Amino acid sequence: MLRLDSVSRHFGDQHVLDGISLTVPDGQLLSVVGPSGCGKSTLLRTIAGLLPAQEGTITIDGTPVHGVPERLAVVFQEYGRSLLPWLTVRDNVALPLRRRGLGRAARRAEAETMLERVGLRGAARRHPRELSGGMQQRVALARALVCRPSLLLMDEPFGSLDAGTREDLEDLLLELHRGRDATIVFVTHDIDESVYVGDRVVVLSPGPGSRVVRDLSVGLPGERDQLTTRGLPGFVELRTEVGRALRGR
Amino acid sequence: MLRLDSVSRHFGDQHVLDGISLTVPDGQLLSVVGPSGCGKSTLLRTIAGLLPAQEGTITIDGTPVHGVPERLAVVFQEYGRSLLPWLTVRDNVALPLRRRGLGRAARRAEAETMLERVGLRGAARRHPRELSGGMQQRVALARALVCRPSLLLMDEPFGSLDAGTREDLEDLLLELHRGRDATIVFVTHDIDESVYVGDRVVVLSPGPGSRVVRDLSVGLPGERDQLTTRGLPGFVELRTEVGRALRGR
Amino acid sequence: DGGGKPPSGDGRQQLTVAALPLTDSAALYLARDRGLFAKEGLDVRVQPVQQSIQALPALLKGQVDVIASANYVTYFQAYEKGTLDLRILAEGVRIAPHMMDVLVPGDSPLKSPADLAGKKVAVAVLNNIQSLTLNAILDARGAGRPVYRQILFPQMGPALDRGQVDAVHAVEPFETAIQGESGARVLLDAGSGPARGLPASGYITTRDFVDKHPKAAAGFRRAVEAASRLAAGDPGAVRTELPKYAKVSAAQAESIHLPAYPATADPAALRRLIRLMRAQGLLEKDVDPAPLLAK
Amino acid sequence: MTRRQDVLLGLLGSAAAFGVCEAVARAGFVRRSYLPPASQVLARAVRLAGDPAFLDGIGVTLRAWALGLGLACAVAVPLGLLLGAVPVVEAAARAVIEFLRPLPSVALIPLVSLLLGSGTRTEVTLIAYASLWPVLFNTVYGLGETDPLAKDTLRAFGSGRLAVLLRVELPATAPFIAAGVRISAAVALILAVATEILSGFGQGLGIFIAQAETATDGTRDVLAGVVWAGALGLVINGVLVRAERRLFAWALEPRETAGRLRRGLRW
Amino acid sequence: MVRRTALPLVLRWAVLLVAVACWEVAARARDSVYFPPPLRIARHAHALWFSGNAGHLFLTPAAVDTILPSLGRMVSGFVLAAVAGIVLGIAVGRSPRVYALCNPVLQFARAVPPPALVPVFVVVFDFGTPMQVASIVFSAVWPVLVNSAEGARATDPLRLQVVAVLRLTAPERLWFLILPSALPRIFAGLRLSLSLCLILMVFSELLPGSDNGIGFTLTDAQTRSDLLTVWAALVLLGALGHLLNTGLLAIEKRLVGPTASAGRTA
Ligand SMILES: Nc1ncnc2c1ncn2[C@@H]1O[C@H](COP(=O)(O)OP(=O)(O)OP(=O)(O)O)[C@@H](O)[C@H]1O
Ligand SMILES: Nc1ncnc2c1ncn2[C@@H]1O[C@H](COP(=O)(O)OP(=O)(O)OP(=O)(O)O)[C@@H](O)[C@H]1O
Ligand SMILES: [Mg+2]
Ligand SMILES: [Mg+2]
Repeated sequence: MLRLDSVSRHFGDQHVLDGISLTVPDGQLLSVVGPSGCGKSTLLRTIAGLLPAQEGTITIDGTPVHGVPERLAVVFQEYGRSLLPWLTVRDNVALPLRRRGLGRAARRAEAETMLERVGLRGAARRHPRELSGGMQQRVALARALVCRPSLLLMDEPFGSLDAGTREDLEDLLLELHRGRDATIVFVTHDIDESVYVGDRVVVLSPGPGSRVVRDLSVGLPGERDQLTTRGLPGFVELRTEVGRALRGR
Repeated sequence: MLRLDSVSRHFGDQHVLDGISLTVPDGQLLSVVGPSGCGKSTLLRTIAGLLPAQEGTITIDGTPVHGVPERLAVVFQEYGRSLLPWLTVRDNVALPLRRRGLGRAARRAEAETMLERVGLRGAARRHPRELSGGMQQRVALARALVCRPSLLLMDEPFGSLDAGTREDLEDLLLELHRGRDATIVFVTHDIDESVYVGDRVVVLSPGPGSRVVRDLSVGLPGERDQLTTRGLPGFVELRTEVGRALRGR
Repeated sequence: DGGGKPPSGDGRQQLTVAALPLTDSAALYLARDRGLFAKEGLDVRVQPVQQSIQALPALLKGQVDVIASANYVTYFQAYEKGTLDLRILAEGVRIAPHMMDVLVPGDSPLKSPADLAGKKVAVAVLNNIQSLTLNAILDARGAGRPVYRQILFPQMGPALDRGQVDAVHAVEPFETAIQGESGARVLLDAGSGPARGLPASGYITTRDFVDKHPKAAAGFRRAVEAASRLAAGDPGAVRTELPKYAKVSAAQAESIHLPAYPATADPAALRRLIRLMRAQGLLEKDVDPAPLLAK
Repeated sequence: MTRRQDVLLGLLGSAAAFGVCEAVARAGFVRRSYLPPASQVLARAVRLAGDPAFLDGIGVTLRAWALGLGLACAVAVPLGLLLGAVPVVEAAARAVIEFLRPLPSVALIPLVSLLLGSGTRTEVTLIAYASLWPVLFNTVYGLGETDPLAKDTLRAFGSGRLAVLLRVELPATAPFIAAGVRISAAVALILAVATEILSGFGQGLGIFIAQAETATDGTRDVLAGVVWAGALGLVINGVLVRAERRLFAWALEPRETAGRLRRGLRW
Repeated sequence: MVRRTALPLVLRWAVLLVAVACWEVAARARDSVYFPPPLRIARHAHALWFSGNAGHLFLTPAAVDTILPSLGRMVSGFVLAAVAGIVLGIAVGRSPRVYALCNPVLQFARAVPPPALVPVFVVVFDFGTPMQVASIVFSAVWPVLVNSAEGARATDPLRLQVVAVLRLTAPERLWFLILPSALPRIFAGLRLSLSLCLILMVFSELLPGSDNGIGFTLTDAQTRSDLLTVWAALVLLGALGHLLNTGLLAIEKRLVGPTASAGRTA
């Protein structure tokens, strides 16, 4: 269980997060939406232990976290820069598998399998800079998924993808999520997406001093499907509600 | 008038663009959609004269272009990297105004006006790395808009923005476009957006060897409005058609 | 390395000697080539150096056993400062006429040594034997002293040519070369007057070496002194030996002025040098050379 | 730019430099023996290639160069990583380093010789000392320039400080370290020859030059030695550049993307 | 590099003090003329250079004659080397033609040991300051040049495309993109150059015709076996180097500022 207790954060005299409290049960997929610049990425970095929380505490399963928690994976918003340019795509994806203690061949095999699942079968031996933006984003995604994290933080992971690829990957995420029981915090700016993938949607207020303004439980069936789920009345209702919260109404 | 005549491009032995022919009349806003990695960014770079077309020719108003054409502006997909980190946000935006021969104060004033229009009033004196992803993207947008280009190339310019900001900026783009008569090539992976902002939508086939598979004229009224336009039957029809072309059906 | 100690294959004691490839070391090479060292049971290896001071670390480390043609001024200073517990095995050379000269360009306005006062004169090393002797000569004549500039011998010719200095204080064989190339003329014989007969260089080693290898030290001295006698008696022998080890052509060797090769070490001569050094501030304390001479 | 054009331009530049030297010497501002024309120097340098004793000397110098440079790299890279990665160590070592660094190797020759004796050990020590700094400082600067997001990425995947250092900072810094090694290689070569010249003791290219300097008309030989030193530098740099190109291809602009904007070339 | 808080500052000096104290103890224990204890060196340096009257900032006439000329030559050599190195380095890093033209000659020149050039210097330059400054520049220019070229070469290709699209003129391109992105590396080169300048200053005062300066004092003391003065000169050089370097760091801090590594990609 991930727990945030009135977490605040400022840069200089600019307040960004203002007392965020959240409890995310194990295995929940929490969508976070909020206006541009409100502090979503800052929130993820704080949870990841990359930025210290200046006030408040973050606990995982009851123990306060200092530094980077175990078995964490992150997809950064700046996916391009987060790939290491001197490694091939395959080696970038295989990188986090080191801590699982796998041999080199096993790591590579696993990386290639995951690359195939994100639709990058042919790109395994190329270098990140030879890929398109969307392909790079999928590499970053594959890298996060391959290490089977128990806490997965994703910052607009599908932002650079076309609708088709995006839907495929949303379904891939849901499938993997169902199979294991990782806790996922999923930042997106797409309202439909937040509802479609999330078990729960949290809406942040615009900065400075962002707070949680809405916390919605998504009561849709666990088995989701791009066509039917998006057509459900519950879905439309939820997305309207999220949209309204986002616009401050 | 921008004219592409069977433009082809490959990287090494990988074919990316395969004989793209397009004629974009002056003042048209052309939306380009296509699957991730199909070659949209490559197409824009080729038009911008940053990549040589290996086959075919590109002409503007009848004269073939070699190198970067006059009065061009580009919003790159990698907006973050495209900002110069050692300049403040304001100076980044004011940079293209130099070629208009404005004084320093005038350049700064104009830059600040544009920053205000993209909703970044308070961020003028900060440095790019102090901004969120979406804010950086808006800075890149402001930099492209501020120099009143006659040819504007935009590569997923709203990809990192929340729905609200995105809609505001779509409308800003349309408003500016109406006022002047720039030719705009607008790459997006959002089907609704391609129809909403475009006078015409071009769909590219998946690579390798991407071609134009669909070329739709958007017959919607020039005055557009987020709520009413998106509700029009013509709109829904068009987006379904684009979506179908994209899925190769 | 660490020569001197282990006898070589044929039972002779091996010695490494650092030497300058100049006229100063002629006796060393003569002694080697004429078998004088072999007669004393010594196997001498010569290690060329460019300046005698450069061999000091090697001497202290035991990489060389003896430094031939060691500049007395430099090594007395080292002794005084405590850097080296000096022992003199044999004398090297003493200053002879025209072994060093003060040269000026052919068309120089300087006509007599008295004109040198306040003028720029090039010497190879400042505050050393050259300025010491020139000052002594000028003082003796009651003439004013010049100011010295440091220029290595090979560059003295171009410097004089380009008017960067008014005169150069050169030694053989550079002296002859400069005269030949640029038509410089001799203003003053720097080996004359009080400079004449002054000891210039010697064969030196450490006290440690003399204590440990008294026999080798004595043998070395006998061989060098024999060679010096030979050189003094037959300058032709030196002139034929020179082109073999120095960068001097046979023609040059025929015409250059040689120094004097003293057959025995003389404390009185060394004392004269030390007095001069004291007078010109090159030594702060008195040094008694007698105990420094190896028996 | 094709390879051939590159080579042609290089030859053109070299020919121009050669021509200037030749013309200056022949113009008669100075006596021929004081500044011999480039052609004579070059001819002498070529003839030296057939002199086994001279080639032995080159071998000695190169050995000292390689040992010194290798020692410097072996010390400087780990030390640079330590200094760049652990601020406390950097803070502590800073004053000592800043004090040691400007100590001129030229002036240290006598002191080091007193400690280590004349010869290879002294030479190697001085070479290592002088060529330590470029590698060390380029390493530290390179670490400072590493993209913080790349570091965060590895940290987020649970890598410790050491793993981040080895897997992100070291590779990201590697091209910069290589530039430092290239600077050091030249410094080491200069030091190898200069130490020999100034210590005047032993064997090597520097001793050849020093001996030529004591001859009455040695300038031509001195300059022939200089030609050899320069040529060695040219070859060493060429080899290092080629190696870097191979190792750090990822850091180069992809040839095709950059198109006519491609300007990047390496030293 | 290091955050400037009080702790590192204290630490830095503490470590230096401890190092000096160890040296003192070791030197006293061994009692060798070659390695005198630092206290004696300091006293000697004080007597030589810093025992003047207050009106001359406590500098003795010997210090004025020794330190100032050296410093002047060094600083002018450094400035010349820096300017030449940056200009040439950027040109060579960004223009394949200039690079191809100059590369062999520059690589050749870079490997030439200055002591071997004395015969040429004598013929080409005037004695004294011109020759000395020339020899300093000739050696100190290379690290700046190589690092500037490297920095210019490593300019982010995307950003090059950006300024191409913005149609900045060549000087603007240089000023707004290439220089700032190469700046950290240029400074790395400058710092190396600075220490080379000190080394070369010592060497240049060995050149024909030199008659003053720290290097001259040092070599003169060496030939006279006056090791105490040798050590004092070395310490003085170290202190000077430290001071100059601190100044350069301050300039760098101002110019490069906190944006040094922000958002750079390899
Ligand atoms: N520098 C390069 N070297 C080699 N291949 C490249 C290079 N740049 C792009 N490619 C390849 O060209 C293809 C098209 O890339 P491009 O960036 O144009 O795609 P895109 O349509 O913009 O995709 P996205 O929507 O994901 O940004 C991709 O398969 C990519 O791998
Ligand atoms: N390093 C920093 N220094 C100063 N201010 C910062 C820094 N990083 C972020 N900020 C500020 O914090 C605020 C929140 O940034 P953050 O990146 O978390 O926003 P976000 O919600 O992720 O926005 P977006 O959707 O646009 O990515 C912004 O106003 C930004 O300017
Ligand atoms: Mg963000
Ligand atoms: Mg793209």
